Amino acid sequence: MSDVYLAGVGMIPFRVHKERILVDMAGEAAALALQDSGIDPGRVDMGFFASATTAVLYKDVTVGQNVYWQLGINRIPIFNVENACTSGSTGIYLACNAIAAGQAEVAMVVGGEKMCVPEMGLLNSGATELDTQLGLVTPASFAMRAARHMAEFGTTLEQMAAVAVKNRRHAALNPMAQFSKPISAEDVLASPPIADPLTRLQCCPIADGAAAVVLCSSRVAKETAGALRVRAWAYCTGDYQNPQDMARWGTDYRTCAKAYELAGLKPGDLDLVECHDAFTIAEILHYEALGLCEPGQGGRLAAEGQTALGGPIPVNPSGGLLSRGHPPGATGLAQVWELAVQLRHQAGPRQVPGASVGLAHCMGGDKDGDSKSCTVIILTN
Amino acid sequence: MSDVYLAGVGMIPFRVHKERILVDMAGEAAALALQDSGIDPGRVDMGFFASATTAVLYKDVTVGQNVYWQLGINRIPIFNVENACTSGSTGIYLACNAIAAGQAEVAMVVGGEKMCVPEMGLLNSGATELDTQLGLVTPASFAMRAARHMAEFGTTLEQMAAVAVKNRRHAALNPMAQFSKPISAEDVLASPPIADPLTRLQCCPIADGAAAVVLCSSRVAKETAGALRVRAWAYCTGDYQNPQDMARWGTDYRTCAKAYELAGLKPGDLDLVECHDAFTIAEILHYEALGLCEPGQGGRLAAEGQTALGGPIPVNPSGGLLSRGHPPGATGLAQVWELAVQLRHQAGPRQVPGASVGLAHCMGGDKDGDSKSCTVIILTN
Amino acid sequence: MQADRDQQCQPVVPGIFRASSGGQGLELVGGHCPACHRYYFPRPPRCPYCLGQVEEQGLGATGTLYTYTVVRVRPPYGLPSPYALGYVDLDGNGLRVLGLLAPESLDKLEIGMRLRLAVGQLGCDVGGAPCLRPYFEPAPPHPSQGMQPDV
Amino acid sequence: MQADRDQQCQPVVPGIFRASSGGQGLELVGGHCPACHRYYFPRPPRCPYCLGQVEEQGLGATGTLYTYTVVRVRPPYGLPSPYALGYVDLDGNGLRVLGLLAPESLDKLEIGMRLRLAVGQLGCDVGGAPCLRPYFEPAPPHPSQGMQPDV
Ligand SMILES: [Zn+2]
Ligand SMILES: [Zn+2]
Repeated sequence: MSDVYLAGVGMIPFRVHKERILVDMAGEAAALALQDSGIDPGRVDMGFFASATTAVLYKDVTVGQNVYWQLGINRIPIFNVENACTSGSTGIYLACNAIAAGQAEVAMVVGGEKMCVPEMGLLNSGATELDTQLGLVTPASFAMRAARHMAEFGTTLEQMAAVAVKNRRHAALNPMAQFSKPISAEDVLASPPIADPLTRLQCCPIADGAAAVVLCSSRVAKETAGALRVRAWAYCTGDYQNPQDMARWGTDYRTCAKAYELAGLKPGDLDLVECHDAFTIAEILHYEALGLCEPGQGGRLAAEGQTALGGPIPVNPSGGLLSRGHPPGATGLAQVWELAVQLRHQAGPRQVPGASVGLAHCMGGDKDGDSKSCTVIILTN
Repeated sequence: MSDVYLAGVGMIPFRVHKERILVDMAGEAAALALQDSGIDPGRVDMGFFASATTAVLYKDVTVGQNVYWQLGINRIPIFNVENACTSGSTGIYLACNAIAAGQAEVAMVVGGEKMCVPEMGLLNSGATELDTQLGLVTPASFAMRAARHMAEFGTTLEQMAAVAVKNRRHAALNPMAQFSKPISAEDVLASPPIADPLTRLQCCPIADGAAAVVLCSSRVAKETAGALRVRAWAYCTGDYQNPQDMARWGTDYRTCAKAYELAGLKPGDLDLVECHDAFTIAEILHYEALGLCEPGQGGRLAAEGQTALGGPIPVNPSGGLLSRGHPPGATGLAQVWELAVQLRHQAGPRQVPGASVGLAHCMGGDKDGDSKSCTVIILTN
Repeated sequence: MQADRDQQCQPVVPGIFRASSGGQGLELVGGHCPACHRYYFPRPPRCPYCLGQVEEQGLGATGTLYTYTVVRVRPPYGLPSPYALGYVDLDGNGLRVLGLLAPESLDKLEIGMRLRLAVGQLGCDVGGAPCLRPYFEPAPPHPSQGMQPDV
Repeated sequence: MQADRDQQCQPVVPGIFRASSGGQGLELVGGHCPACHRYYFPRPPRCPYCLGQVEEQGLGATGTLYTYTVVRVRPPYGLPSPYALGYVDLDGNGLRVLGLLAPESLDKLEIGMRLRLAVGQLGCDVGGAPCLRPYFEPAPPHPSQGMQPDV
């Protein structure tokens, strides 16, 4: 097994990109990642393309080949992967596997969505699923987790709001964030209700956008300035046991534990985390699964500012999905983009001082009260 | 690198399965493959699910997790892959990579489609592609290859018809084939025109269906009766050079050459081939790329019966896509199903005597006059 | 009249509830694996634990609310706006299932409350035709249960 | 009248052909990379060989038919039934491009024949509105070409 390195990252700001097509956005992000890595496109010997909505919205297939050929990358194996909100990070998992095995020296992952279109409704767990047909939309899943967490642990609306306030405060320091105007807890709780107790400012918006990473072997990394070590890549699907404990998310705990084990690290070793704050309650649940606090104490952790920049374990210094917007194919890659910038100490006013260990965490898909996928990636400089 | 073995195969007959849903068909194929392998589902440590049309037709995502959980397979990494007509064989490629690397001891690939629905039009290269909007449908691509092949090499309508006649004759010996009534060259040429010079009986029909394979390491194979060695798995994307030579398909030649090189075998070593006869002319082109004859001689090869059962190199003893129907996610797996049955000498009246080396060949996607993917898998007993 | 209209509607998904004539004996319908003694809702094509056949199994009509939400964005499938969803712990089989909650109960919802199954025309199917959906409505406390919500 | 109607139609994809007023100077429009001296149709967002900017580039209006088919199944996008498609070797830039062939030329098609670009209302766009598509129609032999088709 070779060690795996992150050689370059690229992304375009996530926004409503009304005039751009997906292949062009993804091509730009990929070109930026290659440029950042200093690696010639001709050396890429495996490519992954991640998108969750492209086939559904555009009836388009094998989009990855179109994206890579924009960069002159042809002939090599290219894989189109879909894994709901973890589509991008699942691509990273496969690329890391290929490099660890020596099946690729340089592998790329590109992901993106063009989803800000009228046909796009709320995300759900698949149109033919019974849950979907009974009216389950993704915000409702998390709202029900929130209600249970409040009932079991006394988590408060103000604690949840604190997550949104913190992430927006971080976003004000991040030119790549889509939403960067500071907000108060009052703003959060007074924003339009989505699914009780979640209000609009507690739910990440969708976005158009693309991001890309270049991964490489230790041999190639030696020639590459600023390459970071990928210390762990973990991916677990759900266990779907019935009943699910919706206040203690087994799949989340299991994946985090696996990543720590693979990296030989523990929660206290982390300098920063980018986690899947698709909803405020999600970030609170992830604190607990990541072992940043005891089960049930996630709300308190946020409210006390411990996960804010300047606190002991900054979470989502980028502003997170709540500020960036969430194009599922690109989200997992954008999280790694932020880790790279932080671990290279190029994050400017939002820099976590001396950051040397970062973790990116992503979850996606809803099934039987569980998640269909959870990924955790740990980087060190 | 561990050697890779095929431990089990399963498929349901490809048909119009009006009353069945995809997850159920795929689950049955997967259960059959597990049963065939004798391996407990709990030992599967990586799963791939392949489908080309499910997201487009049903707006369904992360379908693989639903399929695998039917078999009690949970927690493990599951990947949803799409690669047009090579979706299934691309899953095999990734599964072989994982086993070769020791990242999985047992990996499964399940693929399927439920596409016999009114919304399904002709396959094309993606709705947003310019080619598609200029009216390019998949049969037209192959019809234009046929016209050029006829002009350059003198290939005849009768030679193309011979492919359809042969494959239907094989299908008559295969209870899994969808169409098994013998046809004559006259029938083929008198069937309704699709895209000149291709008639309906020269074009594979779509189908609902599912198939699955279980792959494993040499360690697990030792406990598994009837495991076959996977000697090569090759996957190339197109080169998209302009101009493309449409009578000598560079991407096809390149992938076949790579598979022979990986296996250390040459065309003369093959006992049988299952190839992507989506259209009669395609099988002729593949003969040439596979080196079964000189470039331009594929029509003659078919007409002389050299690729028929009883000939020196039987191609598509199953009856091929022309007789089986073509659900893209399952097709590459169904080809491997036939190789397994043949290499275990369980093919009954269509058995290739003493078969010990088999090759499965698949192509998919259309871009700039080239293919977006070509896969070749070589098995030995 | 409600009943008349209901009879013309089809269930949103076939086979997930049943009732004898007159609405008596209404219950959710799922599956039971006789080999593994496990219950399922909905009934899966095969048992995930033994790959065997799963029998059709009535799952009763009563349970306790584990968690819930009131969805206030534009509802899918023509559901009322707002509408409520919850996970319900069914009596007698240990299953925690997703269900719609009665539209008229939105301001009475409380974790731990007792619920009883109902079926009515609620929203439309994928094609836009009105259809029947199962939902849970408030019910009197379980005889064997104290006054404390199960939290 | 045809011209009037055409003016109300939009091209199926913007920017793939152009004409000066009155249809003079009609040509395909693609791209050219000044660094790599390569031509493209359609114009890609960036050059695959150097990742640089690709300039808009007229690609002329004439070429030779490399191969073709007449499609006789139900056509997509409201195209005529049957309709013909071919790959055309463009003069002057070496590109082989996919194009529709003139509906009235179906029985005159021959590999190696000379073609000239035309534009007209042919089929509809994704939304079902009639739109303009470029197509190739038979043209007199190339002055520099003998009588043999290039096969
Ligand atoms: Zn069982
Ligand atoms: Zn260039």
